[in-house]
Amino acid sequence: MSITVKFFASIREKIGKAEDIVESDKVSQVSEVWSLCAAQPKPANLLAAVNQEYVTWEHPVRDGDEVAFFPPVTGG
Amino acid sequence: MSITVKFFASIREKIGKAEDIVESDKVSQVSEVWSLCAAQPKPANLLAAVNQEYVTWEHPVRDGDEVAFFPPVTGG
Amino acid sequence: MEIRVQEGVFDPWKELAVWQDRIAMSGKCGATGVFVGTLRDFNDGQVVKGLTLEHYPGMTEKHLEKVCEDAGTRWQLLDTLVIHRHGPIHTGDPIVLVATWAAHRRDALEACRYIIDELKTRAPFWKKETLADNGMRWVDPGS
Amino acid sequence: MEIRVQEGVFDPWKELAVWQDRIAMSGKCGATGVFVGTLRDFNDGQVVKGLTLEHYPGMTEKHLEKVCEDAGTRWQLLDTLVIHRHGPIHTGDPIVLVATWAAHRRDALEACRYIIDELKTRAPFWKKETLADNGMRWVDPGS
Repeated sequence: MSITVKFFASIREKIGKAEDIVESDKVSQVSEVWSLCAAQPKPANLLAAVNQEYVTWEHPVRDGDEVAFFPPVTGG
Repeated sequence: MSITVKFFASIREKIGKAEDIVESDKVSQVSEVWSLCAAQPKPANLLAAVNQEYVTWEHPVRDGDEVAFFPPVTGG
Repeated sequence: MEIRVQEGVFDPWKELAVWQDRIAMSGKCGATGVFVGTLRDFNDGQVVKGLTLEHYPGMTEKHLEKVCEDAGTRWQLLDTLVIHRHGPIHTGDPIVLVATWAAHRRDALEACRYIIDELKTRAPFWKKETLADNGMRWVDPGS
Repeated sequence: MEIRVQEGVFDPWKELAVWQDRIAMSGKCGATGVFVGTLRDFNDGQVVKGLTLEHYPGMTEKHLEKVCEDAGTRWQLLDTLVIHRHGPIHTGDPIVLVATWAAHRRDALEACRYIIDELKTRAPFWKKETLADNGMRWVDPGS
């Protein structure tokens, strides 16, 4: 299974990359995608999206999904 | 004593005049100014102002005052 | 703060562009709140061809100033602009403009809302509509 | 309804003039509510020289659309316009424009307030400020 992972803003800077491709059958939920890509504990206030919808940490992931991690938003 | 009296909008049309000058020592409050000028009962919702401030029906009037009568406002 | 009661048409967006440029220069402005009221062609069940706005010269300006000053004591504002027309008005034309400038959006938006709401209850203006059959009627304050 | 996320500067008043002319022609518009957010030169205790706005292309537009659609189910609106910049922004420049058109002022003003409030919590944008010493910091969502 293949998952595209995106990082934005301060999370992108902390992780040191903007995008990652996960090719693994061992990930079944968002939290496992983070652990695999980030190699560091989940920051406080981290937000996650799957296919551009906000999701919880336990949300399932499927082949072809786009998963994103970012800090609280500050637009407007 | 001399009081300038103004009428606006539907009240002006009902009374048939835009302005009146009351020269009388017999008026001491707004209601008496109305009775003297209008010669008809006070309409429901009639508003009154003395010197361009909203006042009650019993508000006193003095020499030189500007008294105005008008319906509820509909600006904006 | 500027209060303007005028008979002729005005272009709200041109007025705002000039004000915005001047206020933006200060670097203190983070939020602009605007309300523009325009004349619809339909009101209270009838087609409206036009409107004549009567006002009480002097009292109008005085009460608009008070409303804006009240807003300035309740919210942190950098500046306030109110333009209100009187006289004959065509459908589609702007009748009133309220604009507020502030550092933060809550102040700008709440003050703008407050000013237009208070203007509607406190400023001595009266609308007389011209209907499709050229009949005229005073606008009901409840409508 | 139009949602535009763009990198370059825009002139909110010119955009609004074009929309207003078009919408006024219908005769149905009685109220326009507008919010413009601009970049201040001071935030959270520090002088700000400029800003870079990062966003999540695709998700941003999707969520702005949802916010505007939600507003359209809660209030009676004739039209809605949202323009939001990304990329580098100078102090004094507009960052965001929200405009709502309606028959009545309550709908226009409440929907405008709702859209900017929801945009701030739901649209994936992130502000990074450049300070006086050229240091940079991500804006705290609480500030």
